[in-house]
Amino acid sequence: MNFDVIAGNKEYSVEIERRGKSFIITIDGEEFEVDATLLKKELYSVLIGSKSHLVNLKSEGNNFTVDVNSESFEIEVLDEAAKRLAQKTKSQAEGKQVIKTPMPGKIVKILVKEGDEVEPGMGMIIVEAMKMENELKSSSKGVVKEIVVEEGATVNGGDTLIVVE
Amino acid sequence: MNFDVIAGNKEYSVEIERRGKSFIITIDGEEFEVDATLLKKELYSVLIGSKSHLVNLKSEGNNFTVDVNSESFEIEVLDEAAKRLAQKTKSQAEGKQVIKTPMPGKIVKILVKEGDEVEPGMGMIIVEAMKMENELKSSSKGVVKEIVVEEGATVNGGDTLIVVE
Amino acid sequence: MFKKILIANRGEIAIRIIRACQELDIPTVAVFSEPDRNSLHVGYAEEAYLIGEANSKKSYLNIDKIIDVAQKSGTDAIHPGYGFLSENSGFAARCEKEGITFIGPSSDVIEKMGNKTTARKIMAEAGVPILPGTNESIESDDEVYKIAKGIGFPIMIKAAAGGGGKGMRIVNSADELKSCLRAARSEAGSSFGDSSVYVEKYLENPRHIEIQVLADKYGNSVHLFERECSIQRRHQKIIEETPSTAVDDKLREKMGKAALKAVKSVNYSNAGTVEFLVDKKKNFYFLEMNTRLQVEHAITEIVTGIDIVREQVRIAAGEKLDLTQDKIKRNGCAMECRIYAEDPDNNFLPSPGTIRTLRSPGGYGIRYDTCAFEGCNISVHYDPLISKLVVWGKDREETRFRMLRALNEYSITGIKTTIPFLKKVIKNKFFIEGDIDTNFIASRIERSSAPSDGTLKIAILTAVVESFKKAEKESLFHNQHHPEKSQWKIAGKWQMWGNRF
Amino acid sequence: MFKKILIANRGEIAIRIIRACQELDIPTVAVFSEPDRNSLHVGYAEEAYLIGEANSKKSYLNIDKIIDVAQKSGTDAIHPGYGFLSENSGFAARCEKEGITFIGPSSDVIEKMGNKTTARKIMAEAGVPILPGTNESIESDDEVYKIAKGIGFPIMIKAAAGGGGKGMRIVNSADELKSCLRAARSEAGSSFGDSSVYVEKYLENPRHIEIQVLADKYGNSVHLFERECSIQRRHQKIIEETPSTAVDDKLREKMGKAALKAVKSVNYSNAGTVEFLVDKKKNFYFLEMNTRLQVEHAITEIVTGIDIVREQVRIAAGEKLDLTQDKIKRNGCAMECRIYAEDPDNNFLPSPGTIRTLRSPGGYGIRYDTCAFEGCNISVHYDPLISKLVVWGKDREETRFRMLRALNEYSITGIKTTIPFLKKVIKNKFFIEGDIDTNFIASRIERSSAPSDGTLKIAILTAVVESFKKAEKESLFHNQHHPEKSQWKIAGKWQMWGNRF
Repeated sequence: MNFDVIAGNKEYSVEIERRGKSFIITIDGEEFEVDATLLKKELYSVLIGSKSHLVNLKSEGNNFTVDVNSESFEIEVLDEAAKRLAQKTKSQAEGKQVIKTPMPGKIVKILVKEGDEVEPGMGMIIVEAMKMENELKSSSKGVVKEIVVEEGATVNGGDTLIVVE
Repeated sequence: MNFDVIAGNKEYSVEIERRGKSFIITIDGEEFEVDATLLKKELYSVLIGSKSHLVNLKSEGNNFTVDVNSESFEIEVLDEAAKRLAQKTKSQAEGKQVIKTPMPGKIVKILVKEGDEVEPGMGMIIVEAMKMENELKSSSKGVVKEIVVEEGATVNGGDTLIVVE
Repeated sequence: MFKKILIANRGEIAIRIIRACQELDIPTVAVFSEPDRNSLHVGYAEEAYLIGEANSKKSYLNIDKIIDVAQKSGTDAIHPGYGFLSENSGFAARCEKEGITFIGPSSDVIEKMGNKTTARKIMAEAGVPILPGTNESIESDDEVYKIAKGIGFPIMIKAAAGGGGKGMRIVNSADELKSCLRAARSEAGSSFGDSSVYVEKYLENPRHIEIQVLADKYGNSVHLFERECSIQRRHQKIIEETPSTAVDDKLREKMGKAALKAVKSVNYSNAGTVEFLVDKKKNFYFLEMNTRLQVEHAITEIVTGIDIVREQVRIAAGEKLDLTQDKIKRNGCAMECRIYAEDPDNNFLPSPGTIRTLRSPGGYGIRYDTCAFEGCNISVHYDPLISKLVVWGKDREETRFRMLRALNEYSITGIKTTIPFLKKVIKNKFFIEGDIDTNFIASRIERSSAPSDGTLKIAILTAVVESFKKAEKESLFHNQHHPEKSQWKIAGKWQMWGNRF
Repeated sequence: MFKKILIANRGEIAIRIIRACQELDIPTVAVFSEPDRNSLHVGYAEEAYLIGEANSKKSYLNIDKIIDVAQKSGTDAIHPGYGFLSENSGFAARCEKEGITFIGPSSDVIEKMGNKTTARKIMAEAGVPILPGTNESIESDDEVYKIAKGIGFPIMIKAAAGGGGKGMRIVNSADELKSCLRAARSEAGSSFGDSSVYVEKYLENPRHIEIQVLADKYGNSVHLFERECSIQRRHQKIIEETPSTAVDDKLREKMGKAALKAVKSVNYSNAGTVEFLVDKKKNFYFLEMNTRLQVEHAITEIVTGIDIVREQVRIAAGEKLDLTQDKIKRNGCAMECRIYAEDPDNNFLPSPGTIRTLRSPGGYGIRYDTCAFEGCNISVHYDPLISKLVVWGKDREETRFRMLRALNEYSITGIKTTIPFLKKVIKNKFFIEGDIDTNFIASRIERSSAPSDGTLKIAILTAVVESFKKAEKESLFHNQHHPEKSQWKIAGKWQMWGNRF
């Protein structure tokens, strides 16, 4: 079976087949023998060749959050059908950045106004949560399209605050 | 709502109703105010009045295995409909005792033969498991009706070995 | 001894105190706010009472409500933990008035040490070294200018009622003085309702080293050596160790003696900590006295074998210290890592939420204090401390390697934590050499680092195996349920699945 | 130092050894049998290899296979843990032959100490006190009778190749001699392939007290004081503590010296344990020497600060002991409780199976060594040890209270464990007084006890709340999905539910 894997803005071409209890997997031509078994909820013991790893894996459809050695990765695994669909969705969303609050809190200050040009790393908005002020930054270049909240407003985790295009 | 509760061969008549976030429960006339909340899989924080307890509870239909303070209880909670059904099943099973092996192992020795009269606490069969020999005992008085296994046989956990009536 | 102890706190420290009480065979009473109903301290205590809403002012800072629960439950002593009401002299006074023992020093000592200029004055009089500066709050800008010229720039302007880094400004030159002064006064006013400030010489890149003390009600006092707390982010400690690599026996003795002078000068009783700044030349200066249990008390417990919380309870109950200075020996080294729900790659932004999975370290030399469990919620309302990982070792390198091993075993998913950052510090070559100061994190640690390629491949391989198994299961499902393999039906199914993407 | 270490074991001890290696920065290789693929030691090691089927003979006792993995993986040392191949002189010899370091004493020392009569003879010659009896295996029944008359009944007949309580018989009088002898010989033959037996004076209700030793390859040796291991069921230890309440400084010195004589007499190197029986008059007698790491080594580590596994590795690598007897100090007390998958209410019948839920203790003074996790399987194939709970305290009462607190925090569901039984022992008044011997469990502990009425009510109340919530949810489900409330449909539903009862 073939998959396209997207991780950290890079794409990898992956092939996998069963060999006994293990799998033979090639990532862009490099071959691995893998034996993965679920120990408990979301925790896998993974043997790659004879190297042993404990891996936490959470899946949502094609999207995986994988934690290994205190590093966390967002990985998308697409088969043929999924690839076509993903292509479509991507072209719609391209260039759009949504600033969301990662936690509930209060909007202390909005640092931009609609129509402002922003650069990656520029401070956009300050949210107070857990008794601390936290500045949320732009991750890309663009123009502020919409500011959804007002200063002083209370927001929930995941709420959209600002849209940049 | 009314329940009949069976625990350790005793029956209790229980009434329960909601009061705010808590419940008012009476067991055979004795009243308790109870607030129980699920912390994680099968683990409850239970406040009875102001007394705090951590309780593990596993449910299977009307049957609960409850662990508190390292003590474990098997509890059956029956509503009206369940009570009628339980009555029926009970009359069928009455007086019957099934000796099962709690673990996989090997039958070392059978200490009784069919037709033997047995007393509570009498050794019935010896099973070797985890490198140790374990004697299984009768929990009630009766007559050995059937011996399902032979000496030297390998058995799985939960297998019926002997039936006493 | 007490009949029952109420713990006016939450989180890991509430559990720490409950454990000490249980080991003394004293029943405990927990209090909790509405969102804390599912917190572990509620389950660990013998009794528990709801005291109000999420907002601390309505619950953990609600003095009336806590006193009410104490009386209702027949409690004769209250342990305040750290934070919340622990350094609130009004609360201590209220306990004294109601005849409930406050497990800590007397209210007047808390008040004196809470006012930073008063504390400076007392320490100066007792002969404890303080930084050059003023012991009174200052009104006129001119006066500040005069003092600054006298001690030399840079100086630090600090709020007299201060704490937690608020109302503080570093002034590097005379030009900056006016605006800094204005800013500090305004911040002090809005934070503490008291805009008075004072001036201290600013020490560049000092070490933060503190001395733990214990004192009973009969004038007996001992110190339990130092803790090095220089590894800080946001002016808050994140790794502590004892002994300090900067402190030799001579300095230890001098600092210990100074701390005991501080204790005697105010007739201090119970556990407390005298914090010092130490410069490159091993001069040390009084910073402040914490009149309560510290987060990092555990490292001192491990190397001295003295249960500080147990001692706090015994002292508050009127028992005499059965320790003398010469009997207190340090055994090996200890290090603490604080695991916070924070994103170290994003300026330590808090990362509250639900812990999906949790694997905690164990084995030789590991002490693990936590309020977390798999499925628990790290609340947005309170301090994001998840756990304290405390490690003992025969020497610093054994301790450091053990800490690294333990951090490698430790896994939390669902929220971001400081674990990966802590590993970076433990492996840092300046840290290994003990070359640290309060500016360490800013100057010595590269913040973001690219994830290693090898680790990424492990992640990809696992995700691919999982995807493959899922695809297999789905096709098995289709085959089982549609043995006729009608093309129409399979197409329909695929469309259904397709919609999920 | 070694490049890579293979751990020829499983369970908690494999993890214990992996941790020590990681702290020495040495990569580890795990081996596992088929059912152990999901065991934690596989996940904790850097590398892992399947070595065979569930049956130990085909996996953990399979010398060829283990040597093969060692060579394939580039391993230069093997740690055998305890049990399995740890006291197999053939395995040690094979390692020596293949040029792989066996982390333990040399094969000839293992062999000498493995033969009980040889060991008795060596000890007697070295001046270590042994029980009256024979140092040779005995052929004729008459000879046994003569010896028994000489030392007086009761006597103990033991298999010369013995261990684990097999091939042992207590003989109370001359009448019993013949049948006991026959039984012991037959059991010895079938267990060890060697039916030779020897005779020892039988000591009634002795204490089991052992001395931990460390010796390097250059003739340096030290002892790390005693461990009291009298609390046993099925002749297996379940609670250990140090110091022993029966050992004063004088006796400690005598026993320590005797243990070091034993070490020197065979040129012992690495860690080992000399076991003694101690009678009421504080006479002590050599029982046997364990030429390996003990399960209960952790309590010694905690009070001495010496990492015994680390020392084993260092000694095997040819490093010199950097310890001298006068530098080894005991700090406080330690106690270990072994948590087994066994049913204490049913004669400690093994209770393998899946751990459904797990809550483990933490905080001050707690060391927790385990291979268990929520959802793991305690296998029927191997030793049912789930974990070791080790507690440190300033004195025995602090330790005992802390142990009780920790056991109260500890919860395992899904299988039966020794936890409730251990609590009973810790609270037992004879145990509190230190009045214990190897017969303690039989003589001092009431086996079954009625569950407390209060606890039963907590259980009932929780079950009833859960039943109520379920009933509510079901009726809500019906109302939501059948707003029309057709009598026919509801009746139909109820019937459906009814079928489940």
